[in-house]
Amino acid sequence: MKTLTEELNDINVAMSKIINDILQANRTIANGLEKCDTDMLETAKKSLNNMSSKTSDIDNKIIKILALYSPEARDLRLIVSIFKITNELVRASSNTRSFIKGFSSYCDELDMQTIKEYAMPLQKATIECLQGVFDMVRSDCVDEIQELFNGVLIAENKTDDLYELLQENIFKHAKEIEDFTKFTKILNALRKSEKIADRALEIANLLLFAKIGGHIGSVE
Amino acid sequence: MKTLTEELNDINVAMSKIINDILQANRTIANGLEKCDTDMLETAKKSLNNMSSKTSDIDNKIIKILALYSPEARDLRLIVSIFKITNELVRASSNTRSFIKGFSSYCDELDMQTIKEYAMPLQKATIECLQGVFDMVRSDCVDEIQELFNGVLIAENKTDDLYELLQENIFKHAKEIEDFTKFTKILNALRKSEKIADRALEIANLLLFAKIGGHIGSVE
Amino acid sequence: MKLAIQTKDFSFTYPKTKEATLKGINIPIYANKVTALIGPSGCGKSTLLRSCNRIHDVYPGNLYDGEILLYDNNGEKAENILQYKKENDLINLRQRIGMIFQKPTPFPMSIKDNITYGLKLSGIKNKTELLDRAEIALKGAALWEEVKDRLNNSAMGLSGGQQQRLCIARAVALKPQVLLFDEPTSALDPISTASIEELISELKNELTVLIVTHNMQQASRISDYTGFMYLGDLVEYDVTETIFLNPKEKKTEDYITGRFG
Amino acid sequence: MKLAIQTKDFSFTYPKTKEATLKGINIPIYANKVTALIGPSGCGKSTLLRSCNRIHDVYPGNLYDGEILLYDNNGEKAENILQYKKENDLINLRQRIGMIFQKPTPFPMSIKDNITYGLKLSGIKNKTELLDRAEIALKGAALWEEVKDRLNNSAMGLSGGQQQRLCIARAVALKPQVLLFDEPTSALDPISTASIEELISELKNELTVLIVTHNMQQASRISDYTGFMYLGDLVEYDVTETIFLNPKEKKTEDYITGRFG
Amino acid sequence: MNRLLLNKIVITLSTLAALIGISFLLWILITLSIRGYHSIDWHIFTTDLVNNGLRNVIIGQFILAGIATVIGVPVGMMAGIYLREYGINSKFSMIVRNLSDVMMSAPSIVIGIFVYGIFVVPFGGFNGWAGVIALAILMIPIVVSTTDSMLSLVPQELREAGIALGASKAQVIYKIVLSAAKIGLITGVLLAFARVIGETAPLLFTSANNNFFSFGLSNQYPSLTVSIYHLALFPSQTSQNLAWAGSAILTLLVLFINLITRFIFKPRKQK
Amino acid sequence: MLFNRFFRGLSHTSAWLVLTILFAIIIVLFHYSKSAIGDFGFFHFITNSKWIVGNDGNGGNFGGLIPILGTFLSSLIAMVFAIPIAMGIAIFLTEIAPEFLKAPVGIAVELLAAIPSIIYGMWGLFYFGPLLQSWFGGQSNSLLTAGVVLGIMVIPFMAALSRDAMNTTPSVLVESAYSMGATRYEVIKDIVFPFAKKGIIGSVILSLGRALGETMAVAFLIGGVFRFPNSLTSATISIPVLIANNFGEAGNLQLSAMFYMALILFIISFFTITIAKFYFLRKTD
Ligand SMILES: Nc1ncnc2c1ncn2[C@@H]1O[C@H](COP(=O)(O)OP(=O)(O)OP(=O)(O)O)[C@@H](O)[C@H]1O
Ligand SMILES: Nc1ncnc2c1ncn2[C@@H]1O[C@H](COP(=O)(O)OP(=O)(O)OP(=O)(O)O)[C@@H](O)[C@H]1O
Ligand SMILES: [Mg+2]
Ligand SMILES: [Mg+2]
Ligand SMILES: O=P([O-])([O-])[O-]
Repeated sequence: MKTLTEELNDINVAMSKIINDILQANRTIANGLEKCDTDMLETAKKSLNNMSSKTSDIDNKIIKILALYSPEARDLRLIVSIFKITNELVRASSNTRSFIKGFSSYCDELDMQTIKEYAMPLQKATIECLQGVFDMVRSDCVDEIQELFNGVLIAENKTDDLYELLQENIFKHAKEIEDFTKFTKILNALRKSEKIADRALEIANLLLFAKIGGHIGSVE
Repeated sequence: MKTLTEELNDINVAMSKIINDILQANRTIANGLEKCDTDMLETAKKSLNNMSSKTSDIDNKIIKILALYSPEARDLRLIVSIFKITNELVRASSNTRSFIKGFSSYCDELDMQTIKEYAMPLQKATIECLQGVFDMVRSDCVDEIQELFNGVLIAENKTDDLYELLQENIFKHAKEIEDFTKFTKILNALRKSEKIADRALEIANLLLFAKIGGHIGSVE
Repeated sequence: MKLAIQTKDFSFTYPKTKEATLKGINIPIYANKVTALIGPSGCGKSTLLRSCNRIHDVYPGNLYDGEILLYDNNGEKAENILQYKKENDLINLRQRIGMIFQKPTPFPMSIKDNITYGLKLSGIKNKTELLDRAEIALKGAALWEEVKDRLNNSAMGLSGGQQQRLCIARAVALKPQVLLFDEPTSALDPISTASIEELISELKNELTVLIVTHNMQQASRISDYTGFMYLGDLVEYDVTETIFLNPKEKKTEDYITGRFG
Repeated sequence: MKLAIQTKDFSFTYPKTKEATLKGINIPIYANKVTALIGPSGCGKSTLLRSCNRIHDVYPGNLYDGEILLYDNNGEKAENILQYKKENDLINLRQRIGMIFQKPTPFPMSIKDNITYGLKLSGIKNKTELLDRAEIALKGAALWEEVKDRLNNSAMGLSGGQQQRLCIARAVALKPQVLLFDEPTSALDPISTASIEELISELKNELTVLIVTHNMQQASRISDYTGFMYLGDLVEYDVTETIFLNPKEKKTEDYITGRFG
Repeated sequence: MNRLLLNKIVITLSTLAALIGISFLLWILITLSIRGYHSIDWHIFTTDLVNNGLRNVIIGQFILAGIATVIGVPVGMMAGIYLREYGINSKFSMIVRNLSDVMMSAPSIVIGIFVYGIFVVPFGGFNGWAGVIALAILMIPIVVSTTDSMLSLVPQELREAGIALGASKAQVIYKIVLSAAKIGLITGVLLAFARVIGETAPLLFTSANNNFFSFGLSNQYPSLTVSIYHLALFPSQTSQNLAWAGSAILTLLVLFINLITRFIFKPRKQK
Repeated sequence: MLFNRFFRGLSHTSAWLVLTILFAIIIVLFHYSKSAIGDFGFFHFITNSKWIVGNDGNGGNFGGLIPILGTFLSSLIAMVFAIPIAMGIAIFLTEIAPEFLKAPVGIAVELLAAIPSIIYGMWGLFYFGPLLQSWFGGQSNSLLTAGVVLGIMVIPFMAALSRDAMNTTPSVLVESAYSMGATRYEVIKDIVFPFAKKGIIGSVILSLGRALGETMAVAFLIGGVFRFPNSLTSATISIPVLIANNFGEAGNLQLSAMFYMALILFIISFFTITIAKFYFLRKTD
């Protein structure tokens, strides 16, 4: 029988591995977009396979820990946060996959200018959010965690702004080209990136609760 | 200090109230659509205000119970399930609101035939899902719960099928009319209804775990 | 919120002990709330609890320092109980602050006499009044139904859980302001424990409860406020929920999560 | 999975007791696993545990019925230990199945002699071998560092937790197949409890553990399998996780969730 | 196997020892029964020593032991209460407790000679009071000791519970502690009574003996045990028979009291 | 509050009274011994084997050697006889006797410890003494008879105390030895005896104290003659018997000598009991 600390550690590792997967997938996407390399996008997509079974594993382990060890205080906060985080991870991962799906066919058809100017910074900001979250998981220092959280918050705000700009810009382009539907779909795809950042912020919130305490508060 | 049973009961009541709110909002939507009454949609939307603060309340109560009472077995399963269900409720509620937002301006512009023939059955099936979930919360009989769950499953499948039909149908119409964007948006809105059913199914799954046991398994 | 008891820089030293066992404790005990004291064995929980009704004075040579303020029923006027010198004052104090021990302590008399004993000491002589108050107290302790047909039997014949409820009823009959519990369930089986816990939860409608417990689950279940003690210090005091979910001190957190030592 | 012990329709009756205390128990004890027995007081947990090494036979007049099969180290051949009649067989049995009690039971001898006592009984005479095995056992019980400088001191001078680890080392030194624990930590403080629990978790690499505990948290923490007993019956037996999360029987669920009675 | 053989031998030997010991004791009891059965008749209870009866000495023995109890029990009990309740850890109590224990095992003849020194010599002759005092002195340490240990069995929490309810110390002792220890105390008193009623040596030169039916405590006083001593050594079949009768009666009496304490006041012990 | 003070005062006085009695015993014994102490000293007294009453019934030459010797020898014989049997009974009662025998035999032993010593004297005088004489010759009333009967008398006492000491061995300790594969004998030897060691030794010493101070059982049996015992079966005298036999008709100096003997007996038993109580039977509460 493992001790509680070991069990908690296992779960923490599993969670940060998933966060890292999503982070790396989004990095690959950024690279792929830059190089307009569809294969890279496919690789990224594949790396996110089986996400829900992985998170289910974590969830079940958490329930087991709750049943067998009755954790308290920081252990409890951690475990409860991760239980919520898995939901966000599933969504972030599915957003990442939708993003890829939305883009892969349209890459070569799109005007690179828009992509370079807006989509890339948007995706970079999203990556920044994910990176912040990933660092938060590993940190044990209250001040550092708070700082990282602020970083995630700022980056997430940036994704919001960028998405709005992008939207305006793409609609501007839309008047010029024929197929409006295509743009809408690309926009939808780009929106996923912004949503990933949303999820990251939510995870950051939960980690803040886990590591510093207070109340859990979900951001819609 | 309340006893564990009382606390659990409170949470259960709070959760079923939210489920009921969403259920009633969706009923109102169906009525509104039928009568093409925008006001009703607005009422429905308002009834879902403050959802995230309500679910946060539940979440925090659950964490408190975990910290103070260390529940086990069925109590633990219930509480853990509800902790996941609140996530789904927030999404179902935001889907409902998006649905309303997507529709309210387009009501009078749309061809009623399509709405009546596809959107209404879709929404009805979604309502069926929600009703099933609501009934599951209240039931304590294993057989009944299983039956209700099967009902939700079937209704959710129906929403999938209906949405696909609807999509085809609307695109068919799209060839006839000018503004494609509008249809895409309506389709997006209708997609929300299907998503509500998805959430309902997820909740049903969690309730099954809570009331009968086994493993928790999230459906992506 | 009204205060019931408040200690101010309270220190306590047992006779023949060099170091103080309690070192400058400041803890508020709010009226009509359950306050729990937790902490590792030997940290001074019982010592603090037993200071509140000066039961230490049964043995000579203890050293009190600082103040323990006992408020009146309105939570306004307060007296420093450490200044009581006369036996009479102590007797009055103990009728205002009752105490329940780890092992049930039924007196070797009939059930009825157990309950009326304290009342008689407090000067009530009227037989009907005695009986009435005994009945009320027994009902309050959810014991009336179980014993009403054998009020004149010896209290020793009751089960452990019943005996403990009898002791609570005996204390409650005096209508004290505060009841002190020193691990009241650690000698009882789980079912009796549950009934005592329920009783304590109900009692706070009428009075203030201060309880020492080794069982953290119990502290978390029944208390509104919790103090964590360690080596004679009050390390942390807060709303129970905060202590168990968001403790501020690392020592508290380590104790609560079982990482102690 | 290999079996270590298996009871078949095992019933047990104390002398002068009309009804059987254990009523047809069927429980498998798997090798190299920790199996916990839980249940309300008086349900027969200790009685079952104590049947496994026939320690009941120290007192006359007990009635066994059914079978208790003790498997060999490969989990293949089994003997019914209830058929042992000769003292020699019982002595051998008890050297194969060790036992740890609620209160630590150091013998009134030196620490070293405590450990070597059982070894000497089992016929080992060589001094160096005795010392070597004592050292290994003490190291296994994480006690070596604490006692190596005072092996010749009386074992009574150790703390409660150390004494209990000494008793475990003493039993382990005999290289038993199975160790029986009857509430081994209920007389210990939380820190000693944690160290004993850790020790038990490590022990299962070498042997099989059957433990009775009142502390459900403890059962859940350290056991792989859990049996819930009630009124002399084994109500439910399963993987620990299942018992605590998905019990099948309502009685079990009620007990686990504290709704008992 | 060697160990098992040794085991058997030891078991056999100690069983044998037990048998030997117990058969001696049975022998004594049987002798006593037979001789008693042959010597006891109604006449013994209706006539006094002068007429070869035991009436006056039996009554005398009861009175001596009875008055000794009336004196010894309150003193012993109050002293025991002081040791356990008031001065529990004080030096004084430790000294008194230990010395009282030593006194309890002091040779009874020494007590007798002591009382002779202070109650016979100054008053110019053997007298009943001296016998009473000697027995009371024998009894006091016994009562102190049983009181002390019976009170020590009363859980400290019970006292604290009484105090916590607002009782004064004396009230707690009087009303709670004593009644909690009641059965033990009564048992102790009865056993102490049984012990002194069989005493001979302390009476030899205090109350001495008296052949007549006369119970003035300032004179020599009849007692069964002293009479048995004299009768047994008197070389006549009648007086020896009378000694056996007295012995049987005395033994019966002592055993009866012991049995009463054992079965009627059976202390509720939990295992 | 008055009751409070009264109650405390009364109990305090009683406690003082106990002390007072003890000191009074010593003082009174000493007071009456003074003339004998003055006349014979200490060493001379205890090494002098004469006990000659003066012609006028008042003076005389008194020495305590023989009664002191008689006291010790009879007690020694008693111990040699009683210890093995009492231990056997104690072992039997704690570890061997089946449950249904434990209670009755235990009670029988305790009851026998309560039988007045004069009864043992009677039995020895009329039955056991003559029997021993027929076996070993010599006198019926002899050192041997007195010692053995004294032994029989203390057996129940010693056995009951030893059994109580052995019973304090926690049953889990015994069980845990069994569960290591020990035999009954090994459990007794390695667990029960070491655990109860102090209590057992204490019970032996207490029994010795009893034997040393015993009057009536010995008075019937030791012969009461003032001479060295040249064999086990010859008659002699012990301190209590000396006092019991000669007290009534003693003159001044002899009386004082007897008080002196009582004082010595008291001191001997005081030390024996003190050793037993404080070293071996120390109460731990
Ligand atoms: N009568 C006494 N005399 C001297 N020291 C004492 C006395 N009673 C307790 N102590 C010491 O005071 C300290 C605090 O004891 P206290 O009984 O208050 O601890 P506690 O927290 O209640 O522990 P537990 O949980 O074991 O009851 C301990 O170190 C103890 O050894
Ligand atoms: N020596 C005995 N003789 C007769 N009955 C006994 C004996 N020991 C135990 N019992 C009875 O057997 C039943 C089971 O006892 P057991 O000690 O096995 O219970 P348990 O489950 O271990 O309880 P606990 O948790 O209190 O130790 C109880 O009803 C008890 O009263
Ligand atoms: Mg305490
Ligand atoms: Mg048990
Ligand atoms: O010394 P005795 O016991 O025989 O009085």
